[in-house]
Amino acid sequence: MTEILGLYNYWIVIFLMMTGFYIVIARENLIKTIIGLNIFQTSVFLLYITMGKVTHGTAPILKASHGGESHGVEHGVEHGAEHGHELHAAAEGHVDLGVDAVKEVYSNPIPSVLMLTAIVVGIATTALALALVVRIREEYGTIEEDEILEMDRNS
Amino acid sequence: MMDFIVIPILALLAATAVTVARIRNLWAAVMFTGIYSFLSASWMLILDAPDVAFTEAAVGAGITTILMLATLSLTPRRQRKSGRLSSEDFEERPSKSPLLPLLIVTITGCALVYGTFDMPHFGDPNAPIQVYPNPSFVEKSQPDMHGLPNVVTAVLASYRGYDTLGETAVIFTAGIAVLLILRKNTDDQSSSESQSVTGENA
Amino acid sequence: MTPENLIWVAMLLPLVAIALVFIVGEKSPNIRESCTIGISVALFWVTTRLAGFVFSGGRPTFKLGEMLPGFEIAFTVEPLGMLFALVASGLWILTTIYAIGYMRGHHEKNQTRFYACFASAIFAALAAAFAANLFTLFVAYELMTISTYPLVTHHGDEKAKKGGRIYLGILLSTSVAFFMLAIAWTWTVAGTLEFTPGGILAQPNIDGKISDFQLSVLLGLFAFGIGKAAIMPFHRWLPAAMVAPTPVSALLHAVAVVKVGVFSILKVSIYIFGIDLISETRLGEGANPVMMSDWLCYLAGATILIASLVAMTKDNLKARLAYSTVSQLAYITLGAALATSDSVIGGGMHIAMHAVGKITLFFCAGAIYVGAHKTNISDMRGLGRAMPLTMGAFLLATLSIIGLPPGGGAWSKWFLALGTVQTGHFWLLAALMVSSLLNIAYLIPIPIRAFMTPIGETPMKFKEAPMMCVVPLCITAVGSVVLFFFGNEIYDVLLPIASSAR
Amino acid sequence: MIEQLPVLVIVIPLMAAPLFVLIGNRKLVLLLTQLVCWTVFGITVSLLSRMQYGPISYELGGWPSPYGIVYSVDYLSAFVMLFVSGLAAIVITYAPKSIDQEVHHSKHSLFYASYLLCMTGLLGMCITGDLFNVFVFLEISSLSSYALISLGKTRRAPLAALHYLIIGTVGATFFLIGIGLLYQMTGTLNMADIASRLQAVESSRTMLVAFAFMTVGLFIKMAVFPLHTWLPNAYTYAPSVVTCFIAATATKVSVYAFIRLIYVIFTPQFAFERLPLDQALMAFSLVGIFVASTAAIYQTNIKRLLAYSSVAQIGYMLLGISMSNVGGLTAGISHMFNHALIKGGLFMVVGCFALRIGSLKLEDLRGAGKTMPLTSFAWVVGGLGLIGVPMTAGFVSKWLLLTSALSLELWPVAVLMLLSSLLAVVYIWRVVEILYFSPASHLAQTAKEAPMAMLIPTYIVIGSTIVFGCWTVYSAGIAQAAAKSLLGISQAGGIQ
Repeated sequence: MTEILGLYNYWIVIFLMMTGFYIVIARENLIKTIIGLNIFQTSVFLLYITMGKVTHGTAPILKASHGGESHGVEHGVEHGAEHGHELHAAAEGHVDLGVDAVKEVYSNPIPSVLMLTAIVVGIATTALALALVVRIREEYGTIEEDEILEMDRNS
Repeated sequence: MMDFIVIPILALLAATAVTVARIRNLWAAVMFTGIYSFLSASWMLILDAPDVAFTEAAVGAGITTILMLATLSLTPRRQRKSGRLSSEDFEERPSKSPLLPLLIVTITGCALVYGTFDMPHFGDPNAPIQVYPNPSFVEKSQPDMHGLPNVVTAVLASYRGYDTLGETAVIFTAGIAVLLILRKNTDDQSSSESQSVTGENA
Repeated sequence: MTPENLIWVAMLLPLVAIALVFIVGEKSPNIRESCTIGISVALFWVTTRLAGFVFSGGRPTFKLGEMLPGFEIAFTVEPLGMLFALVASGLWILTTIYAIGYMRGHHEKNQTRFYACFASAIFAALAAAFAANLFTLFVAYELMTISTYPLVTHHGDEKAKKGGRIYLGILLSTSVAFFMLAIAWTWTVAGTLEFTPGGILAQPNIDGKISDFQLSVLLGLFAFGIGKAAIMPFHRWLPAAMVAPTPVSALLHAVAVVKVGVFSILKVSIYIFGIDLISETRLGEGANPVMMSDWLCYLAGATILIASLVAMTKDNLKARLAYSTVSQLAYITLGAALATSDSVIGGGMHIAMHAVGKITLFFCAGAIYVGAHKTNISDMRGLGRAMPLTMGAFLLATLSIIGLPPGGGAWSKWFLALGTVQTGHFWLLAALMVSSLLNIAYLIPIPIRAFMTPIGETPMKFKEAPMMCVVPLCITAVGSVVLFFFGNEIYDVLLPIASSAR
Repeated sequence: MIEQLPVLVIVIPLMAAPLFVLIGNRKLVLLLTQLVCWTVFGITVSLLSRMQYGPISYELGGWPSPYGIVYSVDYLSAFVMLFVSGLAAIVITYAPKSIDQEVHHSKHSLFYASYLLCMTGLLGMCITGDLFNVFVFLEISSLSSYALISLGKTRRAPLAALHYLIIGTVGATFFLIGIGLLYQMTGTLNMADIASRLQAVESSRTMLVAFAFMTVGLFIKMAVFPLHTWLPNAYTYAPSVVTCFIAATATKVSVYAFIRLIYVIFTPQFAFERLPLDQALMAFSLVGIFVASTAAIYQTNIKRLLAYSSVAQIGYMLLGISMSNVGGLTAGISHMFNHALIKGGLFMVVGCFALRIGSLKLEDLRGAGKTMPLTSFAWVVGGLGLIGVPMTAGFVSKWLLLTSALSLELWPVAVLMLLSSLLAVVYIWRVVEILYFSPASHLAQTAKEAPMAMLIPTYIVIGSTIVFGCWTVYSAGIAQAAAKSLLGISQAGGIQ
């Protein structure tokens, strides 16, 4: 039972991914296939983001109240950068402050970071694919895959 | 409490995805894709990933939809027959059997579900991803990035800066690629071009 | 020059010939052909020098380098290889002279390609003859296949293409599927591929890395993998190759290519297995275990008889000679499989004896084709009057092939027969006898018929082929008789290969 | 400067590409592309030569390992980068005449920029030690190769590119899912770090699934039978130069990534002992070799013939990898290199035919041996290499594979492997006969010999297959060093 409670999010994401994947491999129409790719990829983003979540966490944006402390740290670092050997000490100094800062539970920022990149990759792929569709439409006058194959067979 | 929002969103997501899979009208499919992206973005927001959520809303629901609509306006709007959205739009195509893709998808899906059984549970604060590396990115980024409050931005610009560079390269590549694909051959080349049928294969 | 240097000089000469042939090209055929002749004479001189060292007990070695870790390209000259190299390089001179007469008399195309491929085949033959290990031998063997393919398909017509396909198909597939596997297997059990007197497989056999039965299988992989030895059922390529111009059939398909095959089999049985291992390994239980190579002996015996019988049915002279070659090659394989000192020496001798005899017969066939445009035996009635020199040479060479004194073949067959007796294979002895009778039956009628004028017809006028064709065939015919008187010397020269095994 | 070499490999071409778009002058851009490619080649040579002092680890931006991205250069990655950049350089040197004919002038500078980006992506996949970074570079190389393929002259080219895009993106997404699962179980993306943290969770089901997804993703990209469907069309309809480059390098880099996956991230114990992947791989590759080789025999287009042969050859590489001993891995790695040379060279020959004859149908190539003797001879030599005749590079890898199969007593594999190379004899020799021993077609009759500017690079590549067939210190030798370091055997160890 705990399994279901703990994992159902993943299962829904898997269902979404597989729906997208199905649209891709069902191969009805070129644009439909691209839409499928899009849904497939978007669902993968969801998979990653789901991983990063921590119960009762908040977005990894440090609260303004810590701004002052962070500011102090900043000085420490700059100071450390000027005198390399002091860097370590400065970092340690920060950890003390950091404990203060992470009293707040943050969700993991890394999946977000990765997915920002992945979203860009996704849109790039989509744009390229759509450009190809436009080209194919110019050449064949249709975007139905079986019609195109038919035309190629006859040519 | 949150579940009251989450569960409807998830249900809607699933419903939208299935609709896209079944619908035959391409305009409608594109619109539903936009909705799907938007719903995803909402869920991402709930999952504490506002940066991704905003990007997904802008890129996925916005730009992608626009691009697709633009493409559609250049290409036939219906997958096959014309007309308004109707029951006909959900017909199965007789020519292709959906069984094989369905089988593949089921197997892949089952494999993934099988894989989830050993995964840390949703939201588990003790998952490897949350406890490693130590100090965490949130903690480490503070001194390293001069206290930039948004850790995601900080990490993007620092530790994973080369991913960001790669991301830029991807966009650039796609830009060049689209230009290459869509640019018309402005002036006709010498006649040698017309007699060449390099790749032709009867 | 030191013998070591002679090795690489000998191998370099054909390569120089290839380069020269290509440089000169079609522009001046005379210079092109004189280059080839000049180099072939030089090569023969170098090999005779080398032979002096080797026959007096030297074993010069030359290492070219490591192709793969543990697999070297290296050359060591021992008497068997030396004999083979001598035969190949000596006959190259005569064949080149003959080829000039034949190719020009026939207005063949693509002569540059022809001479270049010819030289590369000689190169491959030398590399095989001098190979110090199985790996080098394999490389040379494959090189030989590739370089002779354009010669087989020389005419470029549909028939030539079909012949080429069978040729390349059988030779390449057997070598890749069986030979290469056998070599790799040998390497994995013995850890070396060096040709070693006494063999390299005895120790792994004692260590249990390869059982007696597996040894027999390995021998089979070698025997079938070396498709050039034309053991049935992998003999089809040899008749198929007869579409090539006659000089090619003469030198390559009577001497170089086929002899590389049987030479490799001899090498494998002497230096990889060791004749002791072959003769002493018995398979089967009970009072009468059989030799592990017994099946190969009987297969060779069967090949001898069947090929002779097939030869009798062929009316085309070159086809008949081709099947005769298949039969004669099996003698040498038999010598290797019997694995007694006399039989391997007999096999080694037969390489030289059969080479000289058979090349004469092919030369004659070509001369008849050039001079009288006849290819079928049934049309050759009375031809002896027109071409007495050619048919006379044919008769002399026939004696050698049959194994009748004063033909050189008499000695080799004698030693082979001794081998069958020593191992108690009396059935094989009988097969040899029957085969000799068959040889008489399919070869002797040709010259006899040629010298008899058919009743009621006017005798043909004297019209020999061009001198460039006739002179070489007379020389080789005389050579086949001369070899008879040097039987003892050849025996002595080859003795070390058998005694080193003991 | 020397310490910066690993990052320069990526940054130089990545920065050059936008510059090209700005310059726009196609002659200048061509020259610069060649310059950049050869520079990168020089860098990879010096990287490889530094391997004797041990692997290089370069922390980008100075951020330490689990946080930042690390570039790691070892024998294997340096070797793969070397031949990828080397072939990129030689192909672009060969390219101008062919591109002039096949790609419209107005697209040239964009074309070269894409070409560089494709190379960058491939090199990036090799050099990076970060899994997600592999994905990003994979996409860079894929996107640019989709664009390059779509530039083929016929209308089928865009369709082939789109199919490749769809299948390729599915593959990349599978890979991404795998990375995600792996990340979730270990909390890191650094390959070495994952490997060290994997022990704890190795037996989990999630790991199995992660491994399976990454494997399938890579199999799609390397066109393992039966996931190869995108490849024949993509290779056939792409411009000749693009086919040369992609056929020689792209699939090999995916094979490389697969080797890293098994031997660096997961362990061979995990892949081959917990999972029966070795048997599965062997079965897949053998079936693939036979089916694809047989398909190659029946092709009527020379490019498609070679494309199917490429699918078959991937099988030999996987066969070597699946043996998981030094010999097999050496064979697999050196076959990557040897096959890159051979297939690159053969496609360059095909490019020469395309330029002069204009058609690549076998029936139109009849008798080209007369009118284009040098080009045709290059085909023969390259073809012999593909068959694996001694003294050619192809023989070296096949021999290594054979001896290693026998040392593991994999008799059926050895026999089937040898039999399969007979199929290569058939499809190569079919073309040889058509070139030399057939009455000339009217297209071939009037064809001129290819220009020297194309023939010389072709002969350099084809000639190197002979050189590396006779002299293997720098091919099989390095492959062996790479295999040993992957298997954790000290370099001083004896020869297998």
